[in-house]
Order: sequence, then structure tokens, then C-alpha cells
Amino acid sequence: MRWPPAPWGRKGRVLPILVLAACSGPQSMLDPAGGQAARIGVMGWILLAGCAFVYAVVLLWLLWALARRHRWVEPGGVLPPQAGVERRLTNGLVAWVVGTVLILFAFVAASYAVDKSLTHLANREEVVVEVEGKQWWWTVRYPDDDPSRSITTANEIHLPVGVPVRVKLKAADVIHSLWIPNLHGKMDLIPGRDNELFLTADREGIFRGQCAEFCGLQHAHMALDVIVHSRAAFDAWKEAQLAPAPAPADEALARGQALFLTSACTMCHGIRGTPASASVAPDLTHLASRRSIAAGALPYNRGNLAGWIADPQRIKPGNHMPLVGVPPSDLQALVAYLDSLK
Amino acid sequence: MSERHFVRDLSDLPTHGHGPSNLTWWGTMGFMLIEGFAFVLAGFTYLYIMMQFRHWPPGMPPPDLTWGTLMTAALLLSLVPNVWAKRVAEASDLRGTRRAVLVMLAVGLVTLGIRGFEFTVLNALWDSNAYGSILWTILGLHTVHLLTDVGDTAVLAVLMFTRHGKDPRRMGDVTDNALYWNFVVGAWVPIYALLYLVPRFA
Amino acid sequence: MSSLSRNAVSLALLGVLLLAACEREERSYRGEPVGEVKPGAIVQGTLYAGAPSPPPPQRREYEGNAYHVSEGKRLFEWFNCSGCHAHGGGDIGPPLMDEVWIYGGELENIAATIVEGRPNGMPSFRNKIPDQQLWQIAAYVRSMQREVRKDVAPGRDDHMAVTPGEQNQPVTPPKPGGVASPSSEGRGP
Amino acid sequence: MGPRDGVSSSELRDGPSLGEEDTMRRLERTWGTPPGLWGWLTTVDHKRIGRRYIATGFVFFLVGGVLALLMRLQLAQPENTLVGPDRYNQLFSMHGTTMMFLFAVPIMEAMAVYLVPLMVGTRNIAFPRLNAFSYWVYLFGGVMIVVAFLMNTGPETGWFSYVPLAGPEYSPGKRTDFWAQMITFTEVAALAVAVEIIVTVFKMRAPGMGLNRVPLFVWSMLVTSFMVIFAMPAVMLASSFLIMDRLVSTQFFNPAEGGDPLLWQHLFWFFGHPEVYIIFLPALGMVSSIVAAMARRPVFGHVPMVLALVATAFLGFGLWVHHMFATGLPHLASGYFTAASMMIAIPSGIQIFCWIATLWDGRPQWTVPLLFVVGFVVIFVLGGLTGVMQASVPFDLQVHDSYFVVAHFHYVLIGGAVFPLFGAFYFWFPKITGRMLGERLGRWNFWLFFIGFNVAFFPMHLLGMMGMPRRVYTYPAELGWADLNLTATLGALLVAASVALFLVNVLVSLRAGRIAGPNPWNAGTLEWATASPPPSYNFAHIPVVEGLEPLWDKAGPLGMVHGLRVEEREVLLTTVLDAHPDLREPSPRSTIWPLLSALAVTVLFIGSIFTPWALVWGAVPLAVGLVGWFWPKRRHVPPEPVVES
Repeated sequence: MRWPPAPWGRKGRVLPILVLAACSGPQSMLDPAGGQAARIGVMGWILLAGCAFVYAVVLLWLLWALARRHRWVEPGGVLPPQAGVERRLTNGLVAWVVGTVLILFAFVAASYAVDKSLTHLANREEVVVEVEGKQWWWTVRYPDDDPSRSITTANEIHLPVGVPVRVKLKAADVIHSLWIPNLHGKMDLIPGRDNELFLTADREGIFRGQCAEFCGLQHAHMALDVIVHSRAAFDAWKEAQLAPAPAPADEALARGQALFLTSACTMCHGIRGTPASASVAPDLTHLASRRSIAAGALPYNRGNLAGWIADPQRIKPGNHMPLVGVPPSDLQALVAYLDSLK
Repeated sequence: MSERHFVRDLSDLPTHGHGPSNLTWWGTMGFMLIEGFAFVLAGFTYLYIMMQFRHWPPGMPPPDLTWGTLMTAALLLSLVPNVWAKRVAEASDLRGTRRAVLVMLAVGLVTLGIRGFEFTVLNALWDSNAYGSILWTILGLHTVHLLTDVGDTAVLAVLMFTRHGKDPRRMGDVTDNALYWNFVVGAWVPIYALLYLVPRFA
Repeated sequence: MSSLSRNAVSLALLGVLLLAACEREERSYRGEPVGEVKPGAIVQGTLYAGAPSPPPPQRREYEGNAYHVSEGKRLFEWFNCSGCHAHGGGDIGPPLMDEVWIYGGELENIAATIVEGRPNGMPSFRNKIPDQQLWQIAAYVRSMQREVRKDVAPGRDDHMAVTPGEQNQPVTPPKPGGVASPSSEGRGP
Repeated sequence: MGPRDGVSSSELRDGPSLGEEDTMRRLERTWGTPPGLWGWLTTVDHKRIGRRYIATGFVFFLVGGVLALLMRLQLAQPENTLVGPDRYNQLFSMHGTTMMFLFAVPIMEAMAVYLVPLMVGTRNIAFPRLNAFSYWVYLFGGVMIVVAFLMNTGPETGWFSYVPLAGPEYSPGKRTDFWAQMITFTEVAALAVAVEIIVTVFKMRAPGMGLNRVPLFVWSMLVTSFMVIFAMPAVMLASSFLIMDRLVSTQFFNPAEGGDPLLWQHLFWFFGHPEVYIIFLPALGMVSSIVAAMARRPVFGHVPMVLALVATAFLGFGLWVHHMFATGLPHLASGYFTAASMMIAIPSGIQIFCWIATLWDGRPQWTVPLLFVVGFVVIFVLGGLTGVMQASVPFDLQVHDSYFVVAHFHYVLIGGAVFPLFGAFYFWFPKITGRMLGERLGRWNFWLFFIGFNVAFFPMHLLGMMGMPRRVYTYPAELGWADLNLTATLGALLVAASVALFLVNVLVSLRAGRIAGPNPWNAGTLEWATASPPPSYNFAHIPVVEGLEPLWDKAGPLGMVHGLRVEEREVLLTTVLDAHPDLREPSPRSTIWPLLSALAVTVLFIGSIFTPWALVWGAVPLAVGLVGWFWPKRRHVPPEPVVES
């Protein structure tokens, strides 16, 4: 049995959106776009309502206590506790504790129910994605039983809408954490451990995920794009990714490719269909089809790409792409070639 | 002169005591609590690391039993002179205390010697793997306690033969030192079980 | 007066200490080499190249800096130097942790070896490795034999314990092979 | 009046036969600290050490605050380049480290070092030399890490130093080693103070102060000290593992050799969560003291309050895993930790209830300390409630490591500890200095702090829910976080202004504040029974306690016991439960050995950052220091004849 679409999924979101219209966005838990995030969202609103109530009670009582001017005391005098009042206050304390316990019990029950509903969404995947966190970017793989049909890309997850997905999480160096607030909470990527995350996107759109566990110098620039499209578009994207890089169409591009293959680029980057096969840096086979470069640091376009290659350490200081010092004349050819890798 | 409302004269109170009425006893207890808990946590770490491995110890024989068992026997036997030291100190028997402290110093040095041999037959090094690391650390931690107590005993032994030995408060120090030795022995027994017996029988 | 000079001396000592610390800890990513000593221009070293005087600035800048040496270590793995040199122990390529340097053991010699390549298998990495990375790798190679300060040399890896970390590397040549613990090697008399 | 015939002066006792002024003169000569630098270096007076402990802690608060301001300035606008990633990482690591290890815990213990002996009615803290040693070790450790930071060797992996990021491979150089040794320094200091406080509370209470008459602040410090004893060994062990991994290649956290990065997290949070309560429980004690004095009645529900403290301490050790919900632990475990984390709201709720009930039944006096207490309730309850929200695993998966958490724990820590602490400064400043802090500046201080705090931290709740992760040195403009971040920065500036006003207030009041007198607030506990500032011997005669608020419970003067020596330092020990007089215990005089031992420890600790052999050669000066410390100083005093009673 499939978990029915959450009743709060669409309509329930209206009120919060009215209140926090400004908070919706491609990286916000207030604008859920997946079954998991929607359920957690409901949990959040339950907790918020309960806590707001408790907070109001405490503040009102505090206000009353401070405003009350019922007993007169001479300067330096002391008010001895009165037996009757103490008894009433003791009863009040008992009621207070009982009330606290009841509210907490409700919270625990709700939390348990939501947790349970999240496990219902798990283990029914139709698509498997492997995400490997590295200092400071993400390798994304779509494994296939037929190795030649496995896809490797970087800093971009594509998901079909409405299809449950299992995301396998691994860390190559230090601990990272994958957080796509619109789809789900976060899960850590820990060296020596395998974690996983289940996602079911409810609507098409482009979202943003970011590393949420401090991982060193460029923790701030370790993001990825999450693109949810229709099943058909997703399959088409997959087919496109399976193809090797297109051969250079003209001489200028050929020069660019030659530059790439004879320079420092090949020490780290790979492009399928060329001799470049290194894998310690993002695979560039379909670089130009991606939305961003340098793990979400810059939107993808030729200008940004040229700026990035010219001086990656200015844009993302400390990242592992060195200052290669490509001469300006070569840079244009190199960028033109990379831009042809659709 | 302000009015003074005295309710009791305390001139008769004693100025030194043994056990819980002694301030140092409480201090020693406090530090034993801290160190004991550190041992407990180190023991948990050992078991935690054990859970990471399929075989325990991983690919190496467990520590040889000889020296560790000898150590256990020596420490347990040392409780006899230790109790004696505590008794004579509580009885403010200076001659007896002098002898007892010397005996305890000898016992401490012997155990330190045994410990030295123990380190040579662990069959693992601290940087081989996590097992070796925790093994060396726990044994090292206990050795630090041994060293501390032997050092303390040595200082007390010297004190006992100076004019300070006649101060009844030194007797309190001897009983506290005996207490601490009990702790060192008491900590060792579970450590022995953990380091020597668990890899063999668990 | 004398106390003044004593203070001055201790202040100077403190200053040297502080400078050493700053030099060790700086994270410099841009790689603007001080003084253009292109490794390509260096004369190929003979056996045990003598220390040139004054030492080129790279030596202090890279060998005295923990970040550079650790980056060198990362690149050593990334560029698969271990494929031949096996974490410095030597396999197809010669060992790097012993005292023997076929083509000179100074920083410049090692950099030159990487750039030029050497007969019998060492490929040339000319134009393949940017200057800063080159110096970093060379500095790391020097650290394998404890030729750099101990507080700069890298510690152990976060993978299989092949070597105990360059800072704990024995100064004397290690025995080849064996599955014994890294630290047990080289513990000679 | 001179010594009695036939009695040597060392035998002289306080009591009816010795005039009051003579007693005080002699006690001052016995207990006073020698003047000048030597006296300053050798003193073992808990008040002098407490004062400098507080001042040092406050300086670290200012240091941490400046670091926070720099971070806020960097984050004021997107893609800002005021500080780069390397410097920013050091800034937030130092900020957390300074605030948690060098400010919050030490200053709470410092307040206890000053106040607890006065509150229980004794002449000095238990183990005064250990107390001096603890201060020096803390000072040297703190100075070491600040100097390291200024030398670009500051910690860079956060106050939590998760491995493998903090391990040998990913944190090159000595930055993390300095951090790990700073832990050792501060933990040694904290543990020493914890033992002193426990023993002081157990054994040195004034006659009659049975456990049922112990003031709430003393209770809170007692419970806190026990928490320190059980929490700190975990982090010392963890940081030792870390430094051994880095220095001698042990494999504790290397998954390829059977270690586990999560082992670090378990050990760290087994300490790290109780740490929050170690900071927070003393503050609760301060609040109780202030509330009672300002409401003009004893705190309602003394017994439930004490039980709530103890319950908090127990529960505090059972919920460390809620910092690790996102590590993918088994469901069963996380379910348990959800329930446990929520349960801690019950004792906190009880205490909030009791304070408000006290104010409700009393007649609140609108003084600055009370303002800070009210601010505490308003802010802390909000922080506590967001904490309850995060106890829920699903919700925590979203907000964990986001700015929501940053908002939450600043509400809890600043609201729950710094506001009470400022209230305590205003409340006890007259006791410590003899002069009142300015009321007018105090109100400005409070309102700027209260408003600035909320402007700075409330927006962070929203930022977190809008997806902003923690510990980022910058963020892109497109995500719409800029306005809220700018607001937060403005709030931080307001807080800075408020703290500056406080400093001005302190400086002005030290010179020209109103003279306080012994008991300016007409409060009920024993520290107000002596002069302000208290004399070196605290009390000319040890008072006798007959109730919870001794100064309120008795119309006439306090009863006293007598018979302690006045020419030798002597304190009264009493029994643990009922505080019956038990022993007259000598108390140490000023000595340089604690300082020398602390220096030896410093050499050993800093040396061991660079070589493990420092443990060997560093032990030699340390052993010399300790032997010098414990070597009997006083001439042999023959045992007194024990009279059967």
C-alpha cells in the first residue's frame, strides 16, 4: 500500500506560506516539495503550536506575578510564607507538572508517528543514487547492474517526480552532511559508514542542497542542485548523460581539447571519450549541462567558467583546484571546449 | 563592641582525624571518583572498539598471560601490607608506620617492574590498529596511577624519617595513601579481566 | 642594563618561536612563488647535492609549512605517486624514505626530478603540475625521510596504517617488507 | 586584652575572653595576604582567587564577544570578504572554545569559589592551595590558546573538533593540538574546583546548616560539581585520544584500522551535553538567590527545587545522542533519546514555576538584578521550548546544524546563564567590592542587552528554517538570507554596546558607587552576615545556622561558636548530614608552590603538543613542585590533648 498523498501537502501549506511568504525558496524547509519534508513540516507546526501555547502561559503568569501588588512589605522586611497560599501553590505545581508531562507525551507521540510515517516512505525505492561527499564537492552516481550504464556526475542530483529514491551516502575524507531542506532533513556522510536517505519529490522544480556538517575551509561552498523533473525528462537526462563527450566540432574546439589534455587539468579531471580519466575532481563529461560550477559556488556560464579557471582560489579560497595559470589566449579556447560538453 | 552571642565553645574539638572526618580523605575520594570514572569510560571505549572488529583481538594473539597475572597476584597480595600500614598509622605507631611505608614502597617498585615486563608481551603496538591503541592507553593510564602512588609513598617514606614524621597529621596522610593504593588495586582487577580475559573468552 | 639585554634576548627568542609558528601554520592557496626559481632551470643534482647558499626561498616557505606538506601528501596520493613509490617504501620506483637520493635530495632536486622525469620509468610532469603543487609534493617527499621539522611533517593517514605518519618516521632506513606494525620497523638498537 | 597567662599565642582562641577588636586584628594578621606582588602570587584566599577568577573569566567573555562581532560583521552581507574562510573557521572555533571552556564554566565555578565558603559560613575554601593551582592552570591554558590564536595557530575545527576533520590528516600543523591541550588545562582546573566545592559543602558548613538548610545556590554548585566530575573525564579522554592520534599515530578514530569517528562524537557529547547543564545549573542557583531577596520571601518549593536540580543532573547524562540524530543511529535508540530529551523539560519547568510562584506571592522589588532575572525567564523559556522541538528526531533532522540551532542554544546559554550571571554581578558586586553598581546605567545595560539579544538571535530561527547551515563563512545572495543576517549583526552591535556600558558601570562604581554596607538587599543567606567586602577571615566567629535563610529567621543577632585559634589558620569541619562540629582543621598559609606547580604543568602540557617525551621530562619539575607543595611547612605543633566530651 502506498502512503496516501499527505492531506496537508497542498492545502495545509497555504497558511504557513501566507505567514512566511518570504521564506519559501529553493533551500527552505518551510516550502516542502517532498513527502518527507511535508511530514516533518507538520511535525514542526505541531511543535510550534504546542510550544507557543506553553510560552504564552508562562509569560502571562510571569506578567501577573510581577504586576500583582497584593502584599505590603516595609523596606528590608520579609514576607513569611502563608500556609494556605503555599498549599495552593503546591497544588499548582502538581498541576503544572502533570500539564508538562501531558504536553510532552503528546509531542513524543506525534514525533513517533511522524518518524513511523517516514519509515513507511523508506525502502520502496525505484531509483538509487549514490552521493559521495568530498572536500568540497559531491560525486553523484546512478549505479546500474550493467556498469556501462552507470552514470557519474557531480554536484547535481536529478530525480523523477513522485518516485521514491534511495540516496546512498558515503564520505571520502571527512564527515559531511547532505541537507536538501525542501525534500528531507539531513543525514551525515561518515567515513567508514554507509548511511542512506529516502526522498520522494512531490513536484517538479529546482532545489538546492548544502553540506550541513562543518567540513573545513570551503564548507560554505559545498552545495548541490537538485532537479526534479517528470519521469520522461529524467529518463531523457539519463540517456544524455550516458553518452561520451562529443568530439570537438571545429578546429577551435579541437585546440581547446588539446590544451585540456596536455595541461594540468588531466591530472585531476576526467572526460569520458577522451584520454582524460582522472577521478579525484568532478567528472567534466557533461559539464556544460550542469546548472552550476564549483559545487554551487557560481551559476554555470562561460564567463563564470573562465573566471573560475583563471583563479579558482579567489572564488573559493582553499579549494583543491590550483591556480594553474592558463594564459589568456589559451583560456578562451579551453572554455569554448568545455562549454561544448553539453 | 558589637554584641556577641556565643552558643558553644569548640576548643575541645580534636585537630586531626582518620577517614571521613579527615578533609584529605574527601579530597582523595573526589579524585578517585574522577579517575575511576575515567577508567570506566576507557573500558567502555575498549568494548566500543571491540564491536568494530569481527575478530578480537584483530589478527594478533592476546597479551601473554604471564606478567599480567603475576601483576594481579602481586597487587592483590600487596593489600596485606597495605592494610597493615593503615592499621599502624591509625594507631599512631611511628615505628610500625615507618616500616610499613618502606614495605609498601618496595611493593610499589616491584609492581612497576612487573608492569615494565607487561608492556613487552602485549603482542600489539599502539599504532597497529585501534585495538592496540586502547590496549596501550588503558595500561598506560593505570601505570600513571601506579607511578603516582609509588611517588607519594616515596615522599611519605622520607617524611617518616624526618622530624615531620612525629606530626600526627602524617599518620592521616599514610592512611589516605593506603586508601589510594586500594583504589589502584581495585581498578586493576577489572582492567585485568578486560585486557587479558575478554580477548580469550569473549 | 644587563637585565635589559637579557630581556631583549628572551624577547628575540620568543619572536623567533612566534615566527616559526606563524610560518608553520599559514594556509596559502594562491601559490605566488617568491622569487622565480623554475625547477626546470635547476641544474640536475649530483649525488648528495650540497646545500646551495643561500637556500632558495621555496625551501623555507614549503618545508616549514605544515599545510603545504600535507597538501603535498594529498597530491602524492591523488597523482598516484604511490603506484610506483608505495607510500615512500619503494616498489617499482625507488624508496623515498631512505637516505639514498639518486638525483639529489634537496627540495630543488626533487622538484626537478618530478618536472624532468628520470630514466627507467619516472615520467616527466612538465606542464602537468602547477608550481605550488610541485613544491608541495617535493616538500612532502622530503618529509618522508624526516628532512623537514617534526612539527611540520604530517601525522598518520586515515586509511590503512602503512606508515605511522611522516612525523614518526624513523630516521634510519626501514627494513623492507613485512606486516609488522609501522612503528616496530626501524626500532633498531 | 592580651593572651591568657600560660597559653602560648598559637593556642589563643576566639571567644568571650578575647575582645572583638583584638580578635579581628589577630585574625587579619593570621589570614591576611602579604602586600605586594609576592602576596599576589602566593595568596590562597578564596576571595582573592575568586575575584581574579571572575575577572579573568570576564576578560575571556570579552574576547569571545569580539570574535563573535567579527563573525557577525563578516556575515552582515552575502559574499562578504572581510575575513576569509581560514580566519573565519578559527574565529568560530575560538568563539565556541572561549565561551564554553574559558568563560562559561570557569566563571560559574569562580562565582562559587568566591561565594560558597561565605554562604556556608567558613573561613576559606577546602584545599585552598589546590584552588590557587586551579586558577593558575586555567589562566595559563587560556593565555596559551589566545596567544596560539594570535599566532595563526588557533583551533580551526570548531569547539567540537569532529574527527577526521580534526585528525592528523585533515588538520595539519599544531592548531588542533593546541586546542586539545587547552581542553586538558581547563579540565584540570575545573575538576580541581569541583572537588574543592564538594568538600567545602560537605565538610565545612557552619554548625546547624544541615543538608535541609543549604541555600539553593550552594545546592546548585554541589550538583554542578558532581556533574563536572562525571562529565569532564570523557572529554579529557577524548582529547587525549585525539592528540595521541595526531602525535604518536594511534588509531582511535581511523575507520580503516578499527577506529570510529563516531567514538569521538559519543565521548565528546557525553561531556558536551552535561556541559550545558554545568553552565546552566549555577545560573539557576543565582536566580534563586536573587528571586528570594527581591521577592522578599524564601523561594517557594525548596525541596522540589533541589530535586529538580538533581534530576536535571541525572537526565543530563542520558541524552547526549540527541546531538547525533543525523548520524544515522538505529531508530530504537533515537526514540529513547527523544523521550529522554523531552523529559528534561520537566525539572526545568518545575524551577520556572517555583520562581514565578515566589514572585507572585512576594512583593517584587524592581532592581536591576530582578530585571535580569525576568529577562532570563523570557529568553530562557523560549530557548528551552525550541530545545523541546529539537528533541523530536524528524524535526531535528531538518534544523540540526542549521542557524535554528544557533538561535536555540544562544537563547539557552545567554538567556539561561549570561543573564543570570549579569544579575548576579549586580547582586553580589556590593558584597565583593563594598560598593553598589549604578542602578541607572544598570537599567540601560539590561534593556540594551535584552533588546539587542533578541534582535540578534531571533532572526536566526528563521534563517535556520530557510536553510542556512551553521559554520559557513559566507552565503550566496540569491537565497534571501541577507536582510535577516544584517538584522542579527545590528543586534550583536547593541549587545556589544550594552556590555561596554556594563564595563563603564563597573569602573565608575568601583570609585564612586554608593557604599553598600554588609547587607544592602536585606537578603537572608550567610554571605550577607559579614562586612562588604568580607575580611580575609570571612567571619570573626563562625555563625550558627537555625534555618534556610539565617538572617531572616532570627530577629536578634546570629548565634556563634567560638574556640578556633586566632594565631593559626584554622577552620571548622562539621559532619556531612547535620553539620555537627567535628574537627578543627588547620588551613594552609600563602605559598608559592601552587604557582610553581602550575608552571610545571604548563611546561609539560605545552611540551607534549610537540613531543610525547614531554610527559617524561616534564614530570620532573612537576614532581618537584608537588613535593614542595605538600612538604610540611609549619613547625611541629604537638597534638592537643583530646578531651572526652
